[in-house]
Amino acid sequence: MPGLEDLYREIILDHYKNPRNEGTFPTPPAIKAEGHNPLCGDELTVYLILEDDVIKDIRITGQGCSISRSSASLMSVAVKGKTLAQVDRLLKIFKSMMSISTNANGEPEAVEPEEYSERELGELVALQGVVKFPVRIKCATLSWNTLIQALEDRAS
Amino acid sequence: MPGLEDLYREIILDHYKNPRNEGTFPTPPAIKAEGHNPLCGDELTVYLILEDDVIKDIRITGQGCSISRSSASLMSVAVKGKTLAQVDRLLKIFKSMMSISTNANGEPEAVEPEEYSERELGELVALQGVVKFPVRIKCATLSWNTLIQALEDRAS
Amino acid sequence: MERMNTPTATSKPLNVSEIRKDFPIFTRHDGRPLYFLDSAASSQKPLSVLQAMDDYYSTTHANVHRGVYQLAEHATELYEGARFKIGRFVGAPNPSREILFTKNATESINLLSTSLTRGPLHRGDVVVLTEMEHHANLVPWLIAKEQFGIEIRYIRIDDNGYLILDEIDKILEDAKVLSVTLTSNVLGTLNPVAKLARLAHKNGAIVIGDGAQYVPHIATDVNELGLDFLAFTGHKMLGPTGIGVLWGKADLLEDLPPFLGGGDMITDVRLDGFTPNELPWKFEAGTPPIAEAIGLGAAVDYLENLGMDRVREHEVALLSYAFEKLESNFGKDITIHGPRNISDRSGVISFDFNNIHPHDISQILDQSGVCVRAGHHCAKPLMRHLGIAATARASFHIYNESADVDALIDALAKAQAFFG
Amino acid sequence: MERMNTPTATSKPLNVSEIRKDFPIFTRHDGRPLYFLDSAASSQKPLSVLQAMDDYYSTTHANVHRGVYQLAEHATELYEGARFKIGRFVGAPNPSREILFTKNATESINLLSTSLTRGPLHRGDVVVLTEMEHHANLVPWLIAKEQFGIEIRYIRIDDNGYLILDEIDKILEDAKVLSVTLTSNVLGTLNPVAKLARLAHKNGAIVIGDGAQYVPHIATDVNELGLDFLAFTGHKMLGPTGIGVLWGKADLLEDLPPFLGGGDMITDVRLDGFTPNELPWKFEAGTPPIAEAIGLGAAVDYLENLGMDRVREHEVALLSYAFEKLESNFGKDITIHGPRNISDRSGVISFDFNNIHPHDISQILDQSGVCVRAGHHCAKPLMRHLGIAATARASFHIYNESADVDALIDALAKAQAFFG
Ligand SMILES: Cc1ncc(COP(=O)(O)O)c(C=O)c1O
Ligand SMILES: Cc1ncc(COP(=O)(O)O)c(C=O)c1O
Repeated sequence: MPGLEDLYREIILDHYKNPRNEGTFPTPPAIKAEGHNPLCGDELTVYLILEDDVIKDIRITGQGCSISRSSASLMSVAVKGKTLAQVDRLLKIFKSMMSISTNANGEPEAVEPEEYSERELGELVALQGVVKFPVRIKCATLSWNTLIQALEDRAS
Repeated sequence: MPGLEDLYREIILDHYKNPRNEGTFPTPPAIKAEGHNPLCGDELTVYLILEDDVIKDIRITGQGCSISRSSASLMSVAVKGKTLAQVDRLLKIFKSMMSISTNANGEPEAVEPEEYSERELGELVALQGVVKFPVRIKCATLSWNTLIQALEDRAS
Repeated sequence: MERMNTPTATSKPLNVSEIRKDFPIFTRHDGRPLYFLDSAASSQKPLSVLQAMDDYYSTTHANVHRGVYQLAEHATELYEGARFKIGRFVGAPNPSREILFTKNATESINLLSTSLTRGPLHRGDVVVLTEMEHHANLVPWLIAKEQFGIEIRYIRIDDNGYLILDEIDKILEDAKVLSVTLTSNVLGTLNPVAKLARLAHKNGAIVIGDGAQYVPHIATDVNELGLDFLAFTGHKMLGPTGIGVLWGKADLLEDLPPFLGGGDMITDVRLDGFTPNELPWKFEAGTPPIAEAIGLGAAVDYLENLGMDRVREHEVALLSYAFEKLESNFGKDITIHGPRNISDRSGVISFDFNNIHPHDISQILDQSGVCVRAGHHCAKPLMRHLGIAATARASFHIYNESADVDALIDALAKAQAFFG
Repeated sequence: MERMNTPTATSKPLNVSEIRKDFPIFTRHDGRPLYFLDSAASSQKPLSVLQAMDDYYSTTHANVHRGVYQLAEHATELYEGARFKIGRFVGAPNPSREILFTKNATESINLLSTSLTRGPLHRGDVVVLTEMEHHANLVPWLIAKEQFGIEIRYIRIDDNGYLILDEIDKILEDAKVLSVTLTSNVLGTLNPVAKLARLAHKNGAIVIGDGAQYVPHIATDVNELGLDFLAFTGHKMLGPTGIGVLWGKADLLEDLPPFLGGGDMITDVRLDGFTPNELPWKFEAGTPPIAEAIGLGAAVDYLENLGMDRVREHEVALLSYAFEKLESNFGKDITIHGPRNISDRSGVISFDFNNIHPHDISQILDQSGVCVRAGHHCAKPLMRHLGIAATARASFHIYNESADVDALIDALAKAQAFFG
């Protein structure tokens, strides 16, 4: 049985207790999206300030468990200042780490984790242990899915 | 395990192969009712000529297994010439023998067989063995239920 | 269980250590201790239930109802015998006609919402529910609203988790249906169903009880409760998955149009129409859950053998013990939802703890072998009313003992230390 | 089985005496010989299926999907793993989204008839069925006709039990749905489903296959068959009662409104409405048949281990043997319904014998331990077409051998003597 320390790394507890980039932005200029985890009712709102193809700033509000809150906080740090292409790459790596990935039809499909360096992931690597607790994967990915939602809503 | 001879008494095979009172009557003067056994699709039509409260004559057509056909033939002999009160008594005895009886609401209910003499039943007693083969009870009672139906239709 | 106070105890308490031997999971699980406090989601099964099904499959299986040969006849007898037994267990006056087998309590309620809108209900008719219903007693009616156009009214709940009955006359006015849970799967509230049924009947409404969390734990009599229909589910009452039950008054069932179509529920089928079968088969389309009915029959035997009054006393005792322990250990750090009065509660305890998210609580408790549920418990409207997204919930059945509560307390202390 | 002629045999024949050892009923039944020739009604179960369910209940049971703790997580893995395995068994491209668990094949078809009329179908739309359908694929559509107003057209059958396809273009014209059995449970006819599907798709119709009698006996690939939906049932394919399956193309399922309402099939519930969940859970309301899915998974393992091609070859061989024996022993006294060509048939033989009523035949055969079904086999319109009320039907599965056929012949000879 995987131990609690696999799940609740120190970085995670830190981001949970001291979430970065918490709060809201007025919309506009920000864009936003709401996400929720039907399993537990957790809810999250992501606000993005985009300039050209760069995420200039991000804020997140909501309620959730330690994994979903810390993952949101970690994500906010990871994507701030990044181009959309960079975010896309990060997302792909993150999903690989969570051992969920999607096929051409957007359908979930288990795949081999692709190649990536830990350096690219940075602090996000702290969430690696979540994969041993499959029910919690949805907690870890909630903020990412909400981020994608915000970007897709804007595109359409 | 009850043996075949419990079910297929000689009288039964005789009535099966040589059904009494087979045929139809014009309606009117006859009244009639159709019955069927949803289990196997067997169908039966009972024709009655009533005078006052007496079944003056009866005919039966249809298709069915040896038990349903012979029971119909045996019934036709048993009720011909009887008053409705006598038929009612016969029906009650027959149902007791089949160990099915109904409560005040017309709902089926298993009851102790009530007192009756074999003499009253006459040849009908040949059907006694059917009760050891519960699936076949519906075959044995089809003609009786159709008879009741005919009498009830007339009443209403 | 020395420390329990059971004021209403009238009979010999359950011998839990003997009972636990009947449940293979407590010995066959992976070796770690198992403090299973999630019976409200699904109970464990005694060996006798598994054996009843195995025996059936190993000696008697054949499809029921249509076979003339003995094997099929015996299978039919076992299946119909289970129907009878299960009906008697809830006080059905005429079990062999009034007990319908479904796949779960959810299907039982969908059967009603569908057949009622195909039959007696008219567009715009009022169905009364409560704010504390499980999704199983909400979504079928929301579908009926969407597809057919019923109106839904809700009985609200107060801060202590009781139904607010001040305006009940107005709410029930002209109502055609009242469908209410006998006890909340989140708050534990035992609702005053007999009283509600009387009021609803005065208004001419039919009364449906959701007994999913009640029948497994408390002696149930549909007549005393004044119900017209009662839905419950096998897997929460020591029975197998894959089976639910709907009891209904024969005359009401008689008048209801069928639900699912297929074999067994007909007396005749033509290319242009069909004639429904008699009760209860009119509502059982296709091959029924034969082994599951037999398994549920064995579960009922097991419960009856213990005595449902003793089962209830046992759970009240555990509830008292747990309340006392939780409050004396954690004081203001814990908030237990629902009534304070134990005798108004069934054996579930939903709580907030130290603002630690229920997911995290459940995860940490699991590390000590303590299984509690975390989430919205399929009662999102109730969660919204409580102003929270989720709770942690511990729930009891006959195999639970004070050691389970003690383990819960210890594990909560660990969670407190971890996230504190 | 020396006398069998199996022209298409390509692999090692099944070792039936070994197989029979895996089925407890053949040793544990009441001691009399058991010639079980009624698998088309329901098959017997191998020990591995019973054990998979017992093991699950004894080590891993908890409700699925919502639990954070390991037990619930493992239960969910087993349940979802069974879904995947069963999907692969019928060639589903995306089993984890496209396989829905129901309670039986009947519910699978009711799900479709209900959700289709809530969604893409309009009043007056044409649904095409055949005259040889089981009630499970008739009554749901007759209810949809009554409740919603679809039009039903039938493909008729000829004197040899084949579908008449002369006017098929006209029948399928403007049709929105074609729902057809892959093989008749009475005649044994294997229908040209791939061809029908092509024609129906040309007309823009969606194609539903009733695989209840096919999937248990013949290697099934939904792509090769060209289906959009496939319904089948656990208990006829060595699995437990209480579980059915519906496979559907993901994009079609995606667009269908839900069927039953309740827990698990939602992402959100409000007092005034709800939001459905993702596939496949959108169609699984309430606690699913967890142990049953795991049992059906074990049944699929058992069948795959034998190899479905060998299963089919075995049944073709038995069919040939039975045809030969029945005709050489009884000549004109027996009439076998359906195609003469064995390769056009699945393993069921319905027959009239000497004008003896099927009930009487079945009763007398039972005396010798020979179990056959007697009745309308839930296909009353087909019976009407054949001009009879009932037939006797013998049907095969992997545990049947030539001794079963020999016992059938002997017992029929006794019936002939008795009623002759
Ligand atoms: C062709 C066919 N379709 C559907 C069914 C219904 O299966 P179930 O009773 O398991 O729903 C049957 C079984 O009797 C069948 O033979
Ligand atoms: C109050 C209540 N009603 C209905 C249900 C539904 O039971 P099932 O999932 O067996 O259909 C549940 C179980 O979760 C429940 O707690």
